[in-house]
Amino acid sequence: MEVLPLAEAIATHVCDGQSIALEGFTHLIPFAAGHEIIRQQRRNLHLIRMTPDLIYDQLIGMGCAERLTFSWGGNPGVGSLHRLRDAVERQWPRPLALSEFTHAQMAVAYQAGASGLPCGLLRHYAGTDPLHAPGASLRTMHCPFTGADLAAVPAITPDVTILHAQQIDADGNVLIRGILGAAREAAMAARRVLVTVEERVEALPAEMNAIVLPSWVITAASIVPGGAYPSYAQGYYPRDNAFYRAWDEIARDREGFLAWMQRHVVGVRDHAGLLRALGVAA
Amino acid sequence: MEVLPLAEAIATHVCDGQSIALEGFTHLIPFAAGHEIIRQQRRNLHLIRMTPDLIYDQLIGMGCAERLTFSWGGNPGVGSLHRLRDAVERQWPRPLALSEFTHAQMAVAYQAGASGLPCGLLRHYAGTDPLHAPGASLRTMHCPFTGADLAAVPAITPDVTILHAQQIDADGNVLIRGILGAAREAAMAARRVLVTVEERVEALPAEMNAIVLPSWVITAASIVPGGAYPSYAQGYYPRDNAFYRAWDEIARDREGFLAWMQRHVVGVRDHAGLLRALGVAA
Amino acid sequence: MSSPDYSRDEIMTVTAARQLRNGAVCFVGIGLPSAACNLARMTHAPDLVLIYESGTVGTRPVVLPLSIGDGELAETATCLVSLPEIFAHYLQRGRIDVGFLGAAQIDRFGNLNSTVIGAYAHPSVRLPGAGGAPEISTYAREVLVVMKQSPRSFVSRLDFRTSCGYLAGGGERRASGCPGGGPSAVITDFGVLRPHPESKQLQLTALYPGVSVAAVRAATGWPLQVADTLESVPAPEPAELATLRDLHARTRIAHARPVHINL
Amino acid sequence: MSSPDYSRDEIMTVTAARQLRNGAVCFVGIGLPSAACNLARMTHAPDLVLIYESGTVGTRPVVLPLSIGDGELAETATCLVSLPEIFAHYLQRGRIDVGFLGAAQIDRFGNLNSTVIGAYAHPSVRLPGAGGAPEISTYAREVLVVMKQSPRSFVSRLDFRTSCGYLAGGGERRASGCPGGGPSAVITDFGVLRPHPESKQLQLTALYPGVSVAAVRAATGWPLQVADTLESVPAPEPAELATLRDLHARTRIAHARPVHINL
Repeated sequence: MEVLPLAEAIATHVCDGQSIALEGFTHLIPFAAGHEIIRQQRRNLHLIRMTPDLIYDQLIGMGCAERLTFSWGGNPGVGSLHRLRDAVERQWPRPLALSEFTHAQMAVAYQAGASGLPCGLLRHYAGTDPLHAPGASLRTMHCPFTGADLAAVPAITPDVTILHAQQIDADGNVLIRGILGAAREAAMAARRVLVTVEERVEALPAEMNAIVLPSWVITAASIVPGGAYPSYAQGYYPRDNAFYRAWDEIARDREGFLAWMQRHVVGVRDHAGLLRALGVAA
Repeated sequence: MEVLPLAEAIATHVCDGQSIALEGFTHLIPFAAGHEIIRQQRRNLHLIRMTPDLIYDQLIGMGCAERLTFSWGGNPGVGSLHRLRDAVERQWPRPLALSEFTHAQMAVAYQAGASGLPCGLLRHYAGTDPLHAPGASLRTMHCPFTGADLAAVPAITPDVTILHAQQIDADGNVLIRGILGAAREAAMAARRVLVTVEERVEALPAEMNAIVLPSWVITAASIVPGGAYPSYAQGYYPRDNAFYRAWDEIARDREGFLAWMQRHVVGVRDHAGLLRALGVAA
Repeated sequence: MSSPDYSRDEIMTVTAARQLRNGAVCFVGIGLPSAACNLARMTHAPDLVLIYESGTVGTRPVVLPLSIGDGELAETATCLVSLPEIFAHYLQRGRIDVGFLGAAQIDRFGNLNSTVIGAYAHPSVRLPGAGGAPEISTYAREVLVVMKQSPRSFVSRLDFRTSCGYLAGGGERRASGCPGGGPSAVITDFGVLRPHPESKQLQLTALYPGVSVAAVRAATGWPLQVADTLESVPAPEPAELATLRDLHARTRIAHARPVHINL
Repeated sequence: MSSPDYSRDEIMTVTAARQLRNGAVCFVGIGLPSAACNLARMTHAPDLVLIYESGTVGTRPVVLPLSIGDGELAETATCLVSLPEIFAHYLQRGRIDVGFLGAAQIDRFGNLNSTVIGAYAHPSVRLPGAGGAPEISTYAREVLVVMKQSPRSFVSRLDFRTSCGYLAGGGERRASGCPGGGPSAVITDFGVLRPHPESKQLQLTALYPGVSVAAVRAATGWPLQVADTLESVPAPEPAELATLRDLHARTRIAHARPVHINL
């Protein structure tokens, strides 16, 4: 594990054509890292995330992605992700291939990856189409003991998983507090793990059973206060629900979206620049 | 969830012939509950535990068990479990059928049970005998995506899982702190869950990501201070390593074992009686 | 008749909330289901156990979450578990009494579409997709659906079947091996539909005050059957309305609060 | 030659400890492996990452645990994970550099038995069984074995193969699909055995001071081969011995401390 400026971490470890998972379920979404990927103009990425959320709407709209693996692609509580829809419905700015799962399937796929297994199991459920949706590639298996139908999901093993977390200690261990989603599994499944954190502390204030990623499973870490904004970091700042609502209008048409991205992401130096441009940080 | 005296909880919920798992990996082993099962003379039990430890040595030696599902049957750091050995090697006091796994296999079997799956997966490992040991009943499967060999383990779904934990709150939620083993999976896999706890508190002092079993997954709970002794309860009392060493001599021959059990378990009213008889509690 | 002192949304939410018995373990979808579940918890069902797919178990939010994983849910939960765990140990394991869903389309057998309008490969509208819905509809002992009713949403044929109701009806769901019981009620902005005991076809069983059967039929994309006994849903009680409006008011204020980050 | 100022156990533990490079991630078995790993951490390898199968990751105990899950391990760990997780996410996933094992029997190809002496169905001695050993031997990049050497433990044929070494030798382990590298050294109370690069048969590569090849051969249940270059293991340094003896002394005191419980 090495501590690097975020721009350097992305420059070193994220390459065109990779499969990358920016995880964090609603909570701790690594927006700063995603924006840096946009600034560095990565292309042909296979983006993996249970809930693409605004960050993948932005990556997709900026033309970084060629495939999306996901399980729920909306703006939570608000409506559509317009850039995702534009890519799927009208191939703008480029076609986007989809690998679509349910949350439960994708959780099992990450778990399988984290466990070194080529696939994971779910009980087979008849009568729903996702099993047969193009790209989802589930297979039916049979329990060798009971004969019961099971559904197998192929493991997800991202080239790079990127997480945001609260704290890193002097030894490089990282504390995650609050809603986890499948972040831990996505990290353990990946070939490389990048982490952005709110702050560096001498020692983690971690309870015995706290969620800590040991330094030696992490490839590189960057200190990025506010790095999950407009998502949130439990104990640091809340989710900016007003921004999530506002995004619906910002992203609705291509020109407005591009102008916003130019002004707040591409045209600023780093995440602090975005936070200042939005008036979120002084 | 109802809070019951331990004797009543065992009388109500543990029956002859059931499969029961007293879990807790070295830590939080529910000794008091196991002793109450001995006092109530349950018979033909299918005992399930990764590490049978002293508590199953005692249950086996007292003739409660007809089958043992396990993955490591020694006195940790000391040597043999003499009562387990006597049952396997010389069928005393009665024959004991074995279902033997590795830790990893048994962990996956509990996980499958906790997940409502009939079986779980491991990567297939060639060249070790446990796959073929009588009773272990693993089967080879093939990954439908990669063709790789996989090993399937049948789910473990105990009739009753019994855990010891630190605290229960006014609503019946239970806090486990420290080494977990597969306790949580064993509980979620079971039809009924009994818990003994060190103490009852108004509200759990639980961090957000603490390990808590919600009251509604628990069938009954009993307040039993010292209930894990001679195992331990993190934050309450340490493992009595001297007792674990002493057990080697106590359990070495049948008469000495029976006399000890009569004096300390069968002949006392409850767990407090045992702790006083041993001079551990005043 | 004077216009009622409550909105269609409000009576729909109140009616949905009333379906929940105290003590039930409920897997909550976002949006109207979340409002209904929390209203129930704040009124007649204080011991309702609410689980959101973000892994928040037994959560008791004071304001409604906008997303399925707002910090409020974590702060007020009995415990937090990972997402793999909530789906495996709680839902797939069969520990959920009631699943609460919305969707873009529903058919007469309670099957749901939240994936696409049009063909999957070339959709006219790409919807968010499955999320937790397929497993909720498969494993919950009972499913409640809340949806506004219109010919575009209550359709004779789904464009995509994301989540199963009673499949083609009759005993087909049970025969398919789905362990959960299927949708027991669909609460709309007109009234309540429930499956016929035999055919499992949704039929109108209750109407809101002032709503006509003809109006419901006009809002349904298939020939809607009406139950032998058609009940009238009691109007929202003042206490229910007050609680719901307070909840929404608190929520609006909380969601508008500016976020400040110290760099 | 005067008798050495250290015991056989001590030079075995010190020699085992020396095999561990600083920074390695090590999955530790209980007993002598645990002493060796902690000695290494307290001497030349302060950043050694010790993982016990109880789920304690990066633990730094001040006294040795008697069991694999003493409270001391939890209190000094970087993090605790569940047992399913430690075996799946760490071991099976291939994140372990070194596995450290003991056993009751070993054969010339480093295969291990910790299950039974005699037939499985009618054993003369029922041993504890597999525990974590089969997966450690399968997945760790490298395995170190520590065992006292005698014709009863270093056998020509195992009664049961609990954990794989090189199977029947040569390329068989690799061909079987075992991802880990297999045993790289067997540290005994006589010296060190390592697999021949081609045949993978264990051969004597190093002797402790004052130990003869003949003595090692007499303690081995198969015709033991000796490496072309036979090294001499340096005697334990005073600092190593002092650290090890302090560790054992602290441990004895801690394990004898009476437990008191307040009812």
